[in-house]
Amino acid sequence: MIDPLALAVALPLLGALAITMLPSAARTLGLLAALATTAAALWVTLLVWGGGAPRSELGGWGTPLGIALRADGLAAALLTMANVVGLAVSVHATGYFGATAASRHFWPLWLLLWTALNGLFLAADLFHLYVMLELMGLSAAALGALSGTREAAQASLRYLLVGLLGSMTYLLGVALVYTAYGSLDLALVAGAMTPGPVAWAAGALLIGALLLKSALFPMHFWLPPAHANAPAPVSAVLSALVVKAAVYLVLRFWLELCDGIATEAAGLLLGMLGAAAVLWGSWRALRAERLKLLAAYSTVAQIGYLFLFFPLLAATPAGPERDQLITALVLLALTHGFAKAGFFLAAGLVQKSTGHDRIRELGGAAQSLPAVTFALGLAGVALIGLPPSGTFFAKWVLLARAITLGQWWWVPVVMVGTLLAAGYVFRVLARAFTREPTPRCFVTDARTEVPALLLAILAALGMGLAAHPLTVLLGTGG
Amino acid sequence: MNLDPYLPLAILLSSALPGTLIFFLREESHRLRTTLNMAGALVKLALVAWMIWGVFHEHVYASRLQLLPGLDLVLRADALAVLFVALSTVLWLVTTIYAIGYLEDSPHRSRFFGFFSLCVSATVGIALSGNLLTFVVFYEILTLATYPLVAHRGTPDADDGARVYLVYTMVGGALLFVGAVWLQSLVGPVDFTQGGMLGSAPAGLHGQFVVIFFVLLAGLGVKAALVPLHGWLPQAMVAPAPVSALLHAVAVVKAGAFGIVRVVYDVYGVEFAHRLGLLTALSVLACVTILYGSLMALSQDGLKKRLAYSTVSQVSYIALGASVLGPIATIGGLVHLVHQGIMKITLFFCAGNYAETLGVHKVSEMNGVGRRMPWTTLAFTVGALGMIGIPPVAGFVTKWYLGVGAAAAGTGWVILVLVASSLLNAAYFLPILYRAWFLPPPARWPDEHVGGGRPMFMGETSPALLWPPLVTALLSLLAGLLAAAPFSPLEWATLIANREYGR
Amino acid sequence: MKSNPQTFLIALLLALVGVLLAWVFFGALTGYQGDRLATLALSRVPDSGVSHPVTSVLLNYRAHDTLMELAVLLAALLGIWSLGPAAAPYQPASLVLASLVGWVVPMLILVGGYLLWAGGHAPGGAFQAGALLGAAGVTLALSGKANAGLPGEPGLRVLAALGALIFALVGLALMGLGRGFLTYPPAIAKWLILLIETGATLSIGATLAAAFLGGLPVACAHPRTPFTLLRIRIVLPVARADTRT
Amino acid sequence: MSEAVLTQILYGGVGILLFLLGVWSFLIHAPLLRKLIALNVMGAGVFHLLVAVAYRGLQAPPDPVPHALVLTGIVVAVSATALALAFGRRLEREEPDDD
Repeated sequence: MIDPLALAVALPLLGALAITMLPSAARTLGLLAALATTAAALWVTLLVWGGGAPRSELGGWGTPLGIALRADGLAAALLTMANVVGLAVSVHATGYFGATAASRHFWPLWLLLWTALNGLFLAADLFHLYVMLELMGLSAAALGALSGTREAAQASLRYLLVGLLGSMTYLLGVALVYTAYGSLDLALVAGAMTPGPVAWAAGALLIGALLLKSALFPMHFWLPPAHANAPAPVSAVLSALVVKAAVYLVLRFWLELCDGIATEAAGLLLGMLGAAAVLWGSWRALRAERLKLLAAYSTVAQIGYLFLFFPLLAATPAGPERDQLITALVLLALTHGFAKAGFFLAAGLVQKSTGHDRIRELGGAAQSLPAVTFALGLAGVALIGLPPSGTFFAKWVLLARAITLGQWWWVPVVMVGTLLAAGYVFRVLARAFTREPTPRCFVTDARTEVPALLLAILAALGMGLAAHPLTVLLGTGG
Repeated sequence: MNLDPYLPLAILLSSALPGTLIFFLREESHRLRTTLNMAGALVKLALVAWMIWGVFHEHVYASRLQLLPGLDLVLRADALAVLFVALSTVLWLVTTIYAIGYLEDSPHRSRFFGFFSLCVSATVGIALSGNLLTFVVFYEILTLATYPLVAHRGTPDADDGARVYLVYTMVGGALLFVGAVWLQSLVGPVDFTQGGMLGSAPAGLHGQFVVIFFVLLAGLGVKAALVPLHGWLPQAMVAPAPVSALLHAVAVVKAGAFGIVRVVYDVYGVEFAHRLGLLTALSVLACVTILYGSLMALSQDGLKKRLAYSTVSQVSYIALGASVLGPIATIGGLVHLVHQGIMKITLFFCAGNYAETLGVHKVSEMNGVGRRMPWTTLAFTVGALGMIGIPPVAGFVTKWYLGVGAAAAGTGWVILVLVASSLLNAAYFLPILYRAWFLPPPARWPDEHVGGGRPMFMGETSPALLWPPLVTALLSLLAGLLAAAPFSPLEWATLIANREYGR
Repeated sequence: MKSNPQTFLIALLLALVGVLLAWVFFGALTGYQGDRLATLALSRVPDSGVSHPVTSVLLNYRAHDTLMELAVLLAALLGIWSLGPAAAPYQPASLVLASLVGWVVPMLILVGGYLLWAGGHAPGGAFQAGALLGAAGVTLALSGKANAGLPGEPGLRVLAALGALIFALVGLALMGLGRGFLTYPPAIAKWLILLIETGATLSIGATLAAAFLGGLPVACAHPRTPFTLLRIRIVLPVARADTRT
Repeated sequence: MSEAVLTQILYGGVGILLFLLGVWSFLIHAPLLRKLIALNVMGAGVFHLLVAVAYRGLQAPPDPVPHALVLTGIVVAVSATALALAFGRRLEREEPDDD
C-alpha cells in the first residue's frame, strides 16, 4: 500500500539526494520534489479531513519497538501550512536565486530542511524527533549562511550552537523518559506518565529545550540576527516554519505528555514570557532600521502571542472552550506562518530591487513594485491582527477567554502589542505613498512576486474565513 | 429558489469586486477602469432599490457564516441598515463621477479607485452588519481602506495627516475591539436586535455594561469625531476633494455615528440605556461637540477646514437624536444621517470645484466667485442654507424633529443648544455667501486653469465636476420639500423609529 | 575567563540542577519495574535478519532513525561545502611517514570491510566501518594528498548521497511491493540490510573524509594552521564575561 | 540494592555530572572550540546515561535499544561538530587581524 505519511518525509529527502548528485539540474529537480512533497502532504491532510487517523508503523514492528508516523488534526494543520509555504518559497526561489552558485547549495539543503519539518510534524517517537530536530538545525544553520556575508555566518553559527545546546538538553530529557517509562513512543509515554518529580523534570527538559529552539523571550537573542541576515527565502522558512515546528512540539507535549502534569503555575510562567516577548519584540520591531530586522523582531513578538494561550489552556478544563482555544492557537500559528513567509519574500524583493532594505529609503522601490507593496501590506494586516485575517479572530477568542477566566491582565498586553504592530507595519507602508511616477503594471516578475502576494492574501483574507474548516480538521467543531 | 439571503452579499460584492479588479489594471487603461466603476455603482444602486422595496414589505435579508463556535459573520438588512446603505450607494455613484472628473490624468488612479471602492464596500458592510463582531470587522476594514486615500497625494503633509488619522482610528478600533470582546464574553454573541438585547441580562452585570458602553463610545466616537476625539478630522483635509467629500458625508464619520445609533438602539435598547443613565451622558457629549465644532468653524479661513469643523458639529446631531428618549427625536437623528450626508457632500464638491478651477482655497479668496461660477455657488448656497436649517432645505426638517422631540422628552435645554448652534452655523456660512454673491471678484484668481482644454460646462468647469453638486443640492432641496412623500428619508426614518419603539 | 557574580550564579544554579537531576534519575531508575524494551528487542532479533541485537535496532526496528541520520550527515557535508573551498593541502609527507601511510591505509580499509561484515552478528557495522574509512581518508589528507584519496566532485557527490539513496529506495521499493516503508521481508532482510550497510559505509567514510577537507577539493592560497580556530568567539548573553577584545 | 542498579546509578550520575560540566563551560567560554568541546562533553554525558540504563547486570545481555540510540547520537554529534568547525574556518578566513 502507498503510504502518504512515509512519502511526505521520503520524497523531499529523495529530491535532496538527487540534487546532490546532479547539481546542474538543481532547479528542475527541486521544483519537482517540492510539488511531489506538497502533494503527499495534502494527501495526508485529506485523509485526516475525511475523519481518518493515518498512522504507519515504519518497519512493520509497531510500537514500542519500531517508529511510527501518524497524523492527527493538529499535525495535518501545520503540515498543510508548512508545505503550502514550502511550495511557494520553492517557486519564489527559482527566480530569486536563478542559476547562481547559491542555488546549487540552496536546493538540497532546503529539501533536507523540508524533510525534517514534515518528519517533526508526523513523528510519534521521542528519539526520532531528536534526529529530526538535529536535521532541521543543521540544514537551517547552513541555509542561513548562504547570503555569504560575515554577519550571516556569525549569526548562523550562533544559531547552530544554541540549537545544539537545545538538542542536547532534549536528548537528556529523552534519556530520562526512557529510564522512567521504558518507551520512546509518545502515546505510550503519555500513558505511563503520572504527576511527580520525574514527570516534571522530563517535561521541563523536553519543553525547555524546545523553548530555546522556539526563541521564546528571553531565549530569543539568537533569532533576529540569524533571520535578518539570511537570504530572504531562507528567512521566510526560518521565521514561518522552523520556529513554528518547535512551538508545535511544545504544544503537542503540553497537550499530550503533560496533560494533567503541567501545572497552572507553569502555564502562567509561559504566559508571562510570552507577554514579555510580545512587548519587547514589537518594540524592537518598531525601532528597527532595516526591513528584515523588523520582520525578525516581529517574529519574536508573534511567537509570544502563541504562548499567551498556555495559561488559559492550563486553566481551562477539557471541553468546547478548551477546544476553541486550541483552534484559535493553531489559527494564529498558521496565519502567522503565511503572513511572515509572504512578508519576508516581499522584503527580499524590495532588497533586491534597491540593493538595501533600510526602511527610511524605501520610498521609490515600494512605489515601483505594487504587487510587492501589497504583499507587505496584506501580510502586515495579518501581523497587526486586523480583520479579516485569522489573527483577528484568534485574538478575539484569546481575549474573550482571558476575560472570562478573570485573567484580564492579558488584555492590555495584547492591545499594546497590536498597536505597536500597527506602528511598525505602517511605518513601512507609509513609505509607499511618495510622489514617484506611477508604475505601469501591477506585477513585474510573476515568478517571484506572485508567491509572496498569494501567501499574504492567504494570511489576510483566507485564514479568517478558513477558521471553520480548521475546526473540522482539528475535530474541535464543538 | 429564494435569492434573499444572497442579496446583502451581492450588494457588498458589487463594489468590492470591481475595486479589487481595478488594482490590477494598467494605469493608462482609463476607459476600462471607468466602466468597472460605473458598472459597480449602477448595479449596486439597482440591488439596493430591490432591497428597499423588500424591506418595506417586511422581507428579511440575512446571511450567516460561522467562523468559530460563537463567532459568526452576519449580514442582515433591517430598515436602519437600508437607510445607510441607500445613502452610501447614491452618494458613491455621484462621487465616483466627480472623482473621475477630478483626478483626470493624475498619478496612481488605479490605486485610488481600488481603495475608493473598497471603502464604500466597507461602509455598506458596516450598514448591513447583523451583529457586533461583523460590525467591528467592517469598521476596521474601513480604516484600512481609507488610510491609502488620505495618504494618496504622497506630500509630506498628506503623510502627516494620514499618520494622525491612523493613530486615532487604530486606537479607536482597539477600544471598540476590547469593548466588543468584553460584552460578548458576558452575554454571548451580540446580535443587533430591535429594542436591544441587554435589558434582560442579570442586574449584576449592569455596572460592567456602563463601563463597556463608554469603551464602545470611545471607539465609535473617534470616527464620529466626538469632541475630544475629533482631532484627526481637520487634519485629514489634505486628502483629494472626492475623498474628503466621501469621508465626511458618508464613509467614516457616518460609520461612527451609525455605530452609536446601533449600540444605543439595537444592543442596549434605548429604554435600558436611559435607565442606566447613559443617554444623558451621550446627549451632553453630543451637545458639547455641536457647540465646539461650530465655534471652531467660525475662526477657520481655510474653506475645507471650516467645512470640516462644521462636520464635527453636524454629525453629532445624529448622536443627539439617539440620546433623547422618544420616537420624534429618534426620527430627527436618523433622518439627519441622510440629510447631513447630501448637504455636506454638496459643500465639499463645491469647495473642490473652487480649488480645481480657480485655485481658491480660502474663504478670504471667495469674493465674487458667485459671478464666476454661478451654478457651483448656487449649489453651495443650498447646502449652506440647509446646514443652517432654513426651510425648505432638508436641514430644517432635522432640526424641527430634534427640537420637538427634545420638548416631548422634557429636555428643553437641548432646544437651546439647537438654537445656539443654528445661530453659529449662520455666523460661519452667511459671510461666505455674502462674499460669493455680493463682493466684486478680484482682478485675477489665485490659480485659474480653465480645465486644461477640457470641455467646459456653462463656461464654468468640466461637467463631471459640475453635475454632482447640482444633483446633490437638488436632492437636499427635495428631501426637504417632499419630506412627506413615500420613501422620503423622513418617511423611512419614521418607519425605523416606529419599529424601534415597537409601534 | 574572569569569575564574576554572574558566573558564580550560573555555577550555583547548575549545582542545584545537578542535585535535582541526580535525585530524579535515581527515582526514575528505581521507580521502573521491568526491563524496558530489552526483552522485546532481544526476543525479536531472530526475525530481524541479523543476529546482533544492536544492528537489528539500528537497521531494522528503528531503521528510519538511521536513514534520517544519514540525512543529517549529508546536511553537514552540504553545509560545509556551501561555506567555501577546502583549505590548502598539508605539505607532502616525508618518505618514512609516506611509507607508513602506505601500510596503514590499506589496513584501515581492510578492517573496515571486516567490521561491516561482522556487524551482522558481532559488535560492528556500518558506522564503525565508515569511521575507519574516514580515518583512512584523514590519514591520506594529513600525509599531503589534496583530495584525501577521494574521487573528483561528481564521484564524490554520488558517494556522499549513495548510502541514504539506497536506503530510501529500498524503503520505497518495499512500499511499492505492498509492504510498509522499510518493512523487509524476513527471507531477504539479511541481504537488504547488508546492501544498505555497504552503501552507508561508503557514504559515511567519504563524508567524514570530505568533511575533514572542509570543502570541495580546490587549491586555496591560505596556509593551514589548525589552531587559529581558537580566535573565533561566539558570544552568548551569559558569556559576555569575556567578549572579543 | 542490586549490583546492577548501583552500577547504573554510578554511571548515570557521572553522566549527569559530565552533562552539567558541559553546560557550564558552554555558557562560560566564548571561544568556538571550547563551546564545541563543551557540547560534545554534554553529549558524552547523555550517552553515558543511556549506556548506564542499558546495563542489566553481568549475566543478562544489555538492552540494545539505548546502545543503538547512542550510536545514532554519536554520528549526529560528529556531523554537527564538523559543520560548526567549518563555520569557524569560514569566519577565520575573514577574521580581521586585530590580534
